[in-house]
Amino acid sequence: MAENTNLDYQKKKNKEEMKQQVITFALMIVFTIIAFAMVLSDLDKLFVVPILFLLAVVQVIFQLYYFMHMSHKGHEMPAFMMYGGIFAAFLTLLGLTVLVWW
Amino acid sequence: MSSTTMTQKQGFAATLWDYLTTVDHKKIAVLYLIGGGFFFILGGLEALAIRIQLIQPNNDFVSNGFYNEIMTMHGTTMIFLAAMPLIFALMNAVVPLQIGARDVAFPFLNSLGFWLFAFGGILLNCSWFLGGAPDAGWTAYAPLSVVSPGHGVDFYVLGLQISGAGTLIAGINFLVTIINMRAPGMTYMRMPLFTWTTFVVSALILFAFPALTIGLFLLMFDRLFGSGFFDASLGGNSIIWEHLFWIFGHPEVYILILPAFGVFSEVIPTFSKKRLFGYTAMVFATVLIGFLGFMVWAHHMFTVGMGPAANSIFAVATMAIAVPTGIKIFNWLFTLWGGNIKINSAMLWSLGFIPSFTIGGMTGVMVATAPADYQYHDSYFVVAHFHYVIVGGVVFAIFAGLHYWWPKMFGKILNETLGKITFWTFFFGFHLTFMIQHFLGLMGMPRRYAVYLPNQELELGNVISTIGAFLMAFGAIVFVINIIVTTTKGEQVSGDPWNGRTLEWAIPNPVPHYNFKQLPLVRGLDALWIEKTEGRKELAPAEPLDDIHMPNPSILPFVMSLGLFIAGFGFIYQVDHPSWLIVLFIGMGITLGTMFIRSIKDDHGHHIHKEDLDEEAR
Amino acid sequence: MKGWMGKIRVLFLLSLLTFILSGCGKENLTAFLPKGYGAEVSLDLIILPLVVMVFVFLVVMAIFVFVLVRFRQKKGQEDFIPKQTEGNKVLEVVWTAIPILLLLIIAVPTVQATFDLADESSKGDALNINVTGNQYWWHFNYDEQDIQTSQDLYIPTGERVYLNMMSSDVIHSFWVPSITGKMDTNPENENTMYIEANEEGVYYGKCAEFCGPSHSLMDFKIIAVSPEEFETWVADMQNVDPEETVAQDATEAVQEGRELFDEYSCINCHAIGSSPTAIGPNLTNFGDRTKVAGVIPSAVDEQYSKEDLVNWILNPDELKPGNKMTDAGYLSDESFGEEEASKIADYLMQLQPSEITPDDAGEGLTVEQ
Amino acid sequence: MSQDHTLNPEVMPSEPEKATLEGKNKFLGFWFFLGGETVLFASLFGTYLALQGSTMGDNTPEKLFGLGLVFIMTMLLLTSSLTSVYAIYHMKNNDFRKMQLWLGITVILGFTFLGFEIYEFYHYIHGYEFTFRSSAFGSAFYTLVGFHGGHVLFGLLWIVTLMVRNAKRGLNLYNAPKFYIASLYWHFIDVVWVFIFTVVYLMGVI
Ligand code: HEA
Ligand code: HEA
Ligand code: HEC
Ligand code: CUA
Ligand SMILES: [Cu+2]
Repeated sequence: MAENTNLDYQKKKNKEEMKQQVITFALMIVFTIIAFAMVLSDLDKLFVVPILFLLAVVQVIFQLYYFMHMSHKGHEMPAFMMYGGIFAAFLTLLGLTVLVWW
Repeated sequence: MSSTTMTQKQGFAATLWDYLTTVDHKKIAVLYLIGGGFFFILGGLEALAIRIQLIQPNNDFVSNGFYNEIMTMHGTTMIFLAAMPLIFALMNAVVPLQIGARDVAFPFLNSLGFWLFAFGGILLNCSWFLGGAPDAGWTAYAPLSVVSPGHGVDFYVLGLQISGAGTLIAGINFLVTIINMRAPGMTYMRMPLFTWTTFVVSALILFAFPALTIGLFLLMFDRLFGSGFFDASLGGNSIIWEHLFWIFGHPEVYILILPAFGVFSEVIPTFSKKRLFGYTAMVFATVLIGFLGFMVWAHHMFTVGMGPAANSIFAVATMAIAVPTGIKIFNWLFTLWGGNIKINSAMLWSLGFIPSFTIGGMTGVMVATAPADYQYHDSYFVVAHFHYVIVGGVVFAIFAGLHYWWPKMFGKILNETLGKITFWTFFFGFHLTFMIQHFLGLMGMPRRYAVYLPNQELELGNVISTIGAFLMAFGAIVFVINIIVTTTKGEQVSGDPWNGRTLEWAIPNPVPHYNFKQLPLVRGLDALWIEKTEGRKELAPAEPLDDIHMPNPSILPFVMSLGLFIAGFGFIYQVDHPSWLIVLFIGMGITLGTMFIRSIKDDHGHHIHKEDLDEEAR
Repeated sequence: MKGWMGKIRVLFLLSLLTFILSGCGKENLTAFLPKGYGAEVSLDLIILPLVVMVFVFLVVMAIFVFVLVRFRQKKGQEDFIPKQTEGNKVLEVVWTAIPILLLLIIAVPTVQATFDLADESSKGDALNINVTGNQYWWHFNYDEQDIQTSQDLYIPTGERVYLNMMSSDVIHSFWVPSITGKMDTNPENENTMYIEANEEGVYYGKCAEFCGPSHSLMDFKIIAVSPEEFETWVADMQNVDPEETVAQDATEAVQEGRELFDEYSCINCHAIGSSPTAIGPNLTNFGDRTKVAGVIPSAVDEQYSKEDLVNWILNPDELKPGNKMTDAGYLSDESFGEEEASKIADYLMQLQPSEITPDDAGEGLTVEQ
Repeated sequence: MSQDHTLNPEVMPSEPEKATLEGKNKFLGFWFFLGGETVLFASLFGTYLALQGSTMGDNTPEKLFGLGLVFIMTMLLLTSSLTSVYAIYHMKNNDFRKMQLWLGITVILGFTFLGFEIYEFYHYIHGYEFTFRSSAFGSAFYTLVGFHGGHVLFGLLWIVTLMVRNAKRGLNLYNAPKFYIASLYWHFIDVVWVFIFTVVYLMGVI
């Protein structure tokens, strides 16, 4: 049956994706090490904090898009609702950090 | 395998068991209706107690402390245990039918959602008998809610936590149902507006309730485990609660009103015999209201001292919501325009809604004007505003929706004469009660006052208000009578008594428990209407007749919720004596145990064979 | 802000005359008849949106009524199927655009007024008063003048007075509708607001944030007097010697009351003089108050009597459920009875250090009305 | 039974987690749940950020946090994320045994992480007398990190239950979605941890 060749093809595709994911993982480790190293070094706080944040965001994007496959098709609704959640989350954070101290 | 074949002539115990274990969205709708209806009456009686106490200055019908309990429970009950469940009743009854589905996406979770709500509500109300109800207002502002003596606020925290979990589950369920279970051809832009509003509201629930969940956790930790989130002496900050509460609380009011808009968007076209005017704009406005609803929460906090910049931003953002809401109002008016308007009870409520809600919305814009809100805030003006939108919007919609869908839910049309009596007394009483409160507020009457003082020229207004409340109560009682009369005397009607436009009217009465023998093929907006205009009576099937897969009933949701209910007492009383921890563990054990059982026991549901279909339908 | 808005206000007030006659609230309580700057600004922003809203409402109702009259089902027309209109782009743009315009008309003055009312530019030179909300009474500390008082807030008319507000327990809200809108007192952070009274008078204040069983009994007063009278008041208050609070020619009861006041540790919670009070109201000028504990007797225009005071001392919890004086030791002390209370009352009622009293706050609005 | 056949097809489809309607529903519903969890954790993070400075002069973040431990914990959790990706990879290739193996490794890593976290808390409580009740900062710290730890524990119990439950029966279209969403949950836990180590620990010490 055609199914079987399909399966082989699928396996190959999965394997390729796996490679990608390993690379993603390696990058995440590197980012983490950078983050820790930056904190241990005596760099200026105003400089470090945004970068730390950026690194965290990138890591999360990796997690979502590669590890959790949000890059695959069929994830339009999940992506939509995740962004909805992130939007609400952002407002919540803004409210609690900026407005609590008025 | 299936016990549902025998539903017709079963005894009381069997019926009870059937409802305890049901996963059928139509029966769950009935459960929500009963639960929500019960709490509406309870909340209404509390409202009457409030109004009796305020009928004259310095009244001592109830003590100050007891008044606070009644007032708190009135707000909490009405919002969480009456309005929302009644809306869920309509959504459960209607949405799967409107999109041409056999059931919701997660029937088991649907049942779990209901039982969590029910047990949460019962837990909350147990406080009456166990040393006093919560007395810190439905907003439970810290630190008052933290220092409030006794266990009242603990019941508030745990009751809402449990029923809130049920709401969240229901929200996710509707989202997935609407996305995945639509019949072939039912594209998003062909969905009826009630389905659309359900969809948007479910998203609001998903993003708003977690903030409440956390707020309640923090409050619980402060009260029961000695943490210092809201305790200034430990460096805590009570404004955090206000933010968390309103980040949830403002979307919550749109969670209430959007389905109401959905109901009117169904009723008005049906009885004007006209397609909804500006369907696309209506959908767009719904989404926009939902979106904007997240960005305005701090308008409840203008007097907290957030500073002029924040106050200005939130004031303007709040006003913006008037625009999409206005779009809706005008679209309804132009649906009526040029129509063939038939006025019956369902329509009366919908028509009564338009002026009432418009007034409420306008006072909304007025309170959004920050410098003016310094006067309005926490006065009876705000009480008037929100009852105008909630009663004039949500409660009217529930009445409209019940009149409209009663024949779908119960096969009978509610008595028209009684329906009209209810409407007119309730409508008149409603304006009598709340119109005058705008003036009371500006005349210097703050809200949540157990007594007001004599000689401040507040007497007359309060008397009028109380009279109005009793008119509303009269109307509500007539409605209860109506239900009884209709149930005992009413005649069965066909599946499409209103000459409806949407899919739910394509199903015969009584609705078979699998809804559609064959999933229908939807060819446009107002799917049934399209077929009717082309001379057909029903929709073309989208699939050949085949076995139908149905979920199995289960008692686990009930037990799971019962476990949390028991655990709730453990949480509350462990501060008094550590041995209550045992109760906590038993309760959590029951819940986790049932979750475990659910997880390891495969439940594949059952099939109704196509040969049995007609027999099953009875 | 002023100018044409002021004119609209006059118009509005005139048109409300009928309403006023039938009562738009107690004159020194209602927000409809502003006697202070904040309340005026608020009223402007009540009227302007109201005018807009009435306009919009009339439009909606016009369409509504027309539609119902014109398109209601007629006999024999039950089966008539009207045209199924989908929508109308032009109309939809119109009813999106016009509300946006109307809202802009409201939004601009809203933002202006919000900043105006939060203005703190003159705070440094102005009279600053620290306000503390307590369950269920208000404390006022004139830091610079070294004056402490409770319940009655004396201010001079015609100038901005800055209030720095905090709470000692739960959140309260300071509201004097005829002078200004409200501002919360929070336990962890100070809020600042200014008030300005245009006329002399006694204005009723309410606690507007839910704060417990006696939330509705947490009244206070603003006593606005002329700047000269205010000067006098300040001087008199500064002259108080906590040790010499009994007049030379005082009756025996008063003298004894003074001693009982110490004996039963009232002083633990109530200061007399300018030392800060911990738990209860400052009683320095208690004799000038019109009410005991802000609300007793509860009928608005009545002045308290000795009977009221004795009653309060004996049953504080009955009169103001949940108030903190309930914890006082003397209440469970067998030796404390009506007689003691009466003597203390005599003492407290003669604590009248200033010649300026609420009676000086102009005619018409005082308690003696 | 027809059930058996539809759930155990001869050839597993390439995305077994989404092959049935139940699977699709679970998949979508769970993603939405994660959307809600995002707001849940945002509320906790917001609270933490607001109260971060309320240490009442004692036991500040600088004084408490040791980066070495956090680094190890981070590595453990990141790695466990990769191992669970491996597990799903084998699921898609219909290799049940390998999937179980990688899930097993994930679980071990997870428990090690949890062990370190418990040690960390123990250390703060007994070494520094820094507790949930010490200050608003203490409350916020333990609540935020503890909520995450609770999620880890729940995830572990969930995955273990699935592994034990399905050990004998192998992979089918009924349990594939369950494994899949459990792995999603696990990744989400990692996402939250990324922010915890960044916001709480790293930003706390600089
Ligand atoms: C169903 C519930 C519901 C709804 C729909 C609304 C709708 C709105 N609400 Fe209301 N609100 C509540 C329930 C609701 N509210 C509750 C319960 C509280 C009190 C909570 C508590 O403290 O206990 C509250 C409190 C509240 C406050 C805080 C007041 C205070 O405490 O000081 C504010 C302030 O901005 C506000 C504003 C608004 C606005 C601008 C809208 C808008 O969405 C209204 C929009 C509608 C219209 C404007 C009418 C139709 C429009 C037109 C015809 C177009 C033309 C109009 C214009 C150009 C203006 N509301
Ligand atoms: C869904 C929401 C909802 C609904 C429907 C209502 C409905 C009503 N509410 Fe209220 N209300 C709130 C939500 C709601 N309310 C909230 C959130 C608050 C704020 C609480 C707080 O400050 O914390 C509040 C506060 C509030 C106050 C202010 C209290 C205060 O600040 O001190 C008042 C005062 O008049 C009031 C009155 C009423 C009245 C008269 C009704 C009426 O419409 C009720 C009409 C219904 C009935 C009267 C039912 C009667 C039925 C029967 C009698 C049946 C008998 C049946 C049998 C015998 C079978 N409500
Ligand atoms: C435990 C502290 C405490 C003690 C002791 C105490 N009081 Fe009080 N008192 C209060 C508090 C708190 C209030 C404010 C009550 C309220 O209005 O909520 C108060 C209010 C008053 C008032 C009204 C003040 C006003 O400004 O109107 C009077 C008068 C008074 N107390 C007299 C006394 C006398 C006399 C004694 C001793 C016999 C006494 N108090 C002992 C705490 C105390
Ligand atoms: Cu103080 Cu209400
Ligand atoms: Cu709001």
